[in-house]
Amino acid sequence: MQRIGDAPLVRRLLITAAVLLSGLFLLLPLVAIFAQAFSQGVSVFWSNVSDYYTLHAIGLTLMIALLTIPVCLVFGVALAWLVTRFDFPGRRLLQTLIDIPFAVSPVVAGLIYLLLYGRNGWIGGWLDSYDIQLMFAWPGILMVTIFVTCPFVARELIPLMQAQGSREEEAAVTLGASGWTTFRRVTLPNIRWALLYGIILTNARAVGEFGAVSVVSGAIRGQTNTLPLHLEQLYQDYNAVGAFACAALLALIALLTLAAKAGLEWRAARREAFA
Amino acid sequence: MSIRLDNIAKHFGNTQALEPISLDINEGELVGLLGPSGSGKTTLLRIIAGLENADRTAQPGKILFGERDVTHVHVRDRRIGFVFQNYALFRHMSVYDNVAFGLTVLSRKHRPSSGEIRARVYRLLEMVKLESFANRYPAQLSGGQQQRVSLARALAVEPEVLLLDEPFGALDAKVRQELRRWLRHLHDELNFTSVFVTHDQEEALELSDRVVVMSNGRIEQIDTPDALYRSPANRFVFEFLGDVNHLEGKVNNAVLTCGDAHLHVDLPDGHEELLLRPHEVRLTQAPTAESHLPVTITAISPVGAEVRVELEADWLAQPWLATVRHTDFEHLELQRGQRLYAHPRHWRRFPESVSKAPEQRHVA
Amino acid sequence: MPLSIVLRRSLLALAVGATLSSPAVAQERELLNSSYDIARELFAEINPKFEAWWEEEHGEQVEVSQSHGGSSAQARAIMQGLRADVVTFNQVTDVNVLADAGLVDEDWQQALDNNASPYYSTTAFLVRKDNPKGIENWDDLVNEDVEVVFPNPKTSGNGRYTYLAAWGFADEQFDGDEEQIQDFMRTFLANVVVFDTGGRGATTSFIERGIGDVLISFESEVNNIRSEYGSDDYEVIVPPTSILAEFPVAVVSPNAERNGNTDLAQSYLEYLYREDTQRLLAGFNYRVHHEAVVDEFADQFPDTDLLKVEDVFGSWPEAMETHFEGGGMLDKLQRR
Amino acid sequence: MSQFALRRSGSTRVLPGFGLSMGISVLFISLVLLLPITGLFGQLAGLSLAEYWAIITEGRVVASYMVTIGAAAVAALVNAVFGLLLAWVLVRYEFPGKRLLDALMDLPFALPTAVAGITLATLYAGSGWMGSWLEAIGINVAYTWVGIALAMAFTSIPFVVRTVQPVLEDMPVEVDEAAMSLGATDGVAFRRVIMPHLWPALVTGTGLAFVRSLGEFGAIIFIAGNMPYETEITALMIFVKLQEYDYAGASAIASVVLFVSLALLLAINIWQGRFVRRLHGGNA
Repeated sequence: MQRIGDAPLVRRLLITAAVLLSGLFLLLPLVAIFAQAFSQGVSVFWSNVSDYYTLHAIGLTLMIALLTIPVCLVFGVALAWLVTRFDFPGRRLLQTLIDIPFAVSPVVAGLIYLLLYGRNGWIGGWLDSYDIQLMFAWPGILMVTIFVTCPFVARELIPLMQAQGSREEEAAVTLGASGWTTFRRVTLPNIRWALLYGIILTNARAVGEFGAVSVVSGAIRGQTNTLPLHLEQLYQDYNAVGAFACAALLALIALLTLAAKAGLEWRAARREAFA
Repeated sequence: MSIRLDNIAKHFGNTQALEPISLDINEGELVGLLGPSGSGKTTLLRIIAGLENADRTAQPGKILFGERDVTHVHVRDRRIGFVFQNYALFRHMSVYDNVAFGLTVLSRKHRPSSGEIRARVYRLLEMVKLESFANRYPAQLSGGQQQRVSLARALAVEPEVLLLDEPFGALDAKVRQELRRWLRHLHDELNFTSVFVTHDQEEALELSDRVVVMSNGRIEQIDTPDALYRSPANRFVFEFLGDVNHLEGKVNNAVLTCGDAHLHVDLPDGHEELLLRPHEVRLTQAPTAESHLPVTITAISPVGAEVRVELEADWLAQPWLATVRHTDFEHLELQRGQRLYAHPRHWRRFPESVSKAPEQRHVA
Repeated sequence: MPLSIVLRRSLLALAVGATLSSPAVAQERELLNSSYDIARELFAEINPKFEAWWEEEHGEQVEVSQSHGGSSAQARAIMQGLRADVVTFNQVTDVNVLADAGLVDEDWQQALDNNASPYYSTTAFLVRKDNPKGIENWDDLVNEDVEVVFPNPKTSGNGRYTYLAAWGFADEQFDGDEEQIQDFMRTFLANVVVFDTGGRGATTSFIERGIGDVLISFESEVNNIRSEYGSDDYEVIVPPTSILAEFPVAVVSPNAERNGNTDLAQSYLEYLYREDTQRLLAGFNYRVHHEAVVDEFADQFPDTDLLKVEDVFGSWPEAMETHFEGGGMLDKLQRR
Repeated sequence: MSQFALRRSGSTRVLPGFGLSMGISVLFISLVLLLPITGLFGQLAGLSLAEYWAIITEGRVVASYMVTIGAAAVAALVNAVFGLLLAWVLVRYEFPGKRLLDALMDLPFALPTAVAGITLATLYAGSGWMGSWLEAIGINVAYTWVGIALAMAFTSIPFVVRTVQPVLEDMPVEVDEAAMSLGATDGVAFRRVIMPHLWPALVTGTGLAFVRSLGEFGAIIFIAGNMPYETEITALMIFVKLQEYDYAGASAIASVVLFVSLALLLAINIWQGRFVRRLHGGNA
């Protein structure tokens, strides 16, 4: 079998160019992070990581991610089901609306939440009179994190569910399955890898969000400091090694994400090959 | 342009897709490659086209187009026309642009003027009766229309060899019939050498000057449709070319016995399997001295000029199929559940290939 | 205790894990100090000392938490609901903004000594080894071959002080001739090679990236940088004329009341004026008022003519309006 | 295929869950996405049209649009070429380390922007690994708009790769073969047959990369010199307005970015829909 661009020279040239450019452009920064983090030895790295405030930041960051995922999951599945299984006026608008978080600069995302839920905002002011504080506390961080991460699951599911069509679900319904059973037994097995991929992306973004969170967090060490914020503070405090130690932790989460994703894809490819 | 293949073999990984094959196709001939899926027919066609390379074996194979050795010539320089199974039309181009593509990619030196391209494309579109569809996109055409565009596209570069991969596979029966006749007509008119791949024996027999029957990467037989049908080289060819009824039993004193059925045959003692075509079965109300084959009618379906009758009996592992003319059908007053006697008009046996040939039964 | 805090603590405890004994859970009262970006190390020293002192005096365990950010961003956060009990800023205007919003008492500058500034500093230069460009005063910065680094006055209080100091110098030099002052300022601003958003960013540009001939920042900051990055490679130049940079502190009364921390907040700010705290501050290269400490550190702080914003520009609000607001003098000077 | 699915689902509501999924989706979109944006317009309501116009057309702000759009355009174009190359290599060729390269493509999505920012600044500053080398051949990256474009390109490259890749994967081998059998050389076949197929995906990916670049802040701010009129990005202008307690001004500039981004996204969606319809049959 021959394809266009299979000539050995072209092939070798393109592969070399791609590998070289990605190496310089994508891999080198990754290497630099770890090089900087360990530039003063493992013990310095370790003491930075095991610092109380760093541990607290890790805990908070993970908690926010853990709370964000189920919310985005429910929304993503509901929206994907809605726009791929039904036709109704406004379907395309709905699909564009979920892209808003992509279009909004993270700083602006933080700002709009602050304007609404801050003490001077009309909801925030009302809540304040009941002594409920959302901004500059973890609920605020959670809210903006949900805002910036909510499209990921839906965006993974929609193309897949569109391509699969609804024939299988219709078959299940004709066989007398209830809605929930249809979803659980027919839809879910078909979309689970995409779903997992969406979760992985959501998690990566939730863990790493900086711009939006920095606006609503208040950055109180040991209280509302997430790992990316903590990183920035360390960087500002001339503690480059500490900053890069945090960066290395975040990069490690990123790498785990990539590994999980590659694993999923590999599995999916293998299932296809044996199907 | 004649095509000559010499010692061509191909394997993918550990599977031998083609055993070393040699084949001569004469200039102006229309040859069908017939075989079940996995027989290597498509691979052979793609090797002729240059879409696959033959194995480089100790005795290197050769492909000659006329006198020209094209073994190592790239597909784009072989000057062939290739019609793909699913047409492979360029979806983003109009019908006109699809047909013109081959001409517009010629090097400046060989490229006809744009006026000439236009004229030639319209001539082709006229030929495939699609001149009014020039500005449509492939997605707006029916399957048969797409196939005709695909053919016009392949013919635009005036190839000396036209290769077609299951050209009518995805079309419905009526369109297929029409296109077949039309292709035959086109071939006779333009007089190029054509090779096409099919798994439909009817198509191969109807369309081809000669048919190459293939199985398991080997050529089983090359012959004209008539010769093929009349004198199949082996059991595989016989079975592949049409419906077959089997009669298996012990021969003793020139009588083949199978349960309560028996038939007089001129064969030595031993185990035998006889094969016969549906039209070689005659049905009567009573047995004869020669044959005593009691059967029961289980289904009757009139198909075209004849009536197909399905027969079952205790002594048959597989039901038989008999075809009778309408007059005979009326004469015998055939009905489902009726008990009759079958008489072979003619039968065959392929003793040498019993163990080798794959089991091929065509009941429908 | 507000619902949100209870929730926050229980969930955080959950998140951080039971193995990590969180002091926030164990203690009753917690004071939140909202401060400017570069004061993290400073308050990391002061707070434990205050906590120990308070326990000794009152037999009560308290915890002081810190929130750091750009001084303006911090003020904004408080207005939007960050429940800081006290502010320790590097700009008077940012406290004034809170006062305007009713979050700080109107007469906050009279509430504590020295205009409620327990310590102060000025703007100074950090140059590279042996001062190759011979930079001694502000007028050396407008030479053609000098590359200047300081943070963006639009986003940084630190940068604003630098701008005002340069203006103040020019004002004296040209005897108030507006046209000459503006020419001077225009050249000065044109010599800036990087406008980082904050003081620490500017430091990184100057030190780590090796950009520019001179970094302008607080005197305290340039001294800290020099000791951090090697006294052999850099020199500190304190110009003969510069600006008085006050570091104002105030109690955010509504928040302190709500948190039941009014006494604690007041004591915390007063604690900054105590002799040992002042010594600690001087150790961080801040200028202080406590006489014994001033004498002790006399060598460290050269005599400088410190201009007051109020004297040169009338008042802080006036300076802000004329120079830094959208369409103000800064925009005019940078326009092309 | 997808058209088919859409058409089917349109005819009747055979499947359950319309009300529930509609309820969840609309509630979520209203509360999480739309309600906060009303806050933005609430701020804008305090401005007269003339004031609004004055803020968004102020010289320095306009200069920041130019810088942002220019750098984002350069980044998007570079990504279009680079992303196409990567997608092509990843789909069409087998080579050792391919899976690794494939996984690496998602790094910019997975890596927090702040981490990307400080890392790129460290690498490409005159004293960094890349910067010192580039400076030797006369290219300054950090603190110039090249740095801005670089940071934008870094954060948005996956958009191009990941939108082009599946389309390239789905392209049947017969398309290549048909072009070759008709005598087209690699170059001609790529330009006239493959590119038109990839075009919608490439434009979509590049468009998404462009939109993402317009809003990027965290990764850029460390490497941009932030010089007025030269290397100030629009996100920084919003940040500056915030520093000045000028919420209305910040909201005004933010609204411009928001409108432009949303308009671009909508345009991409509509354009892509048209293109896909043509390829899959206009009557569907």
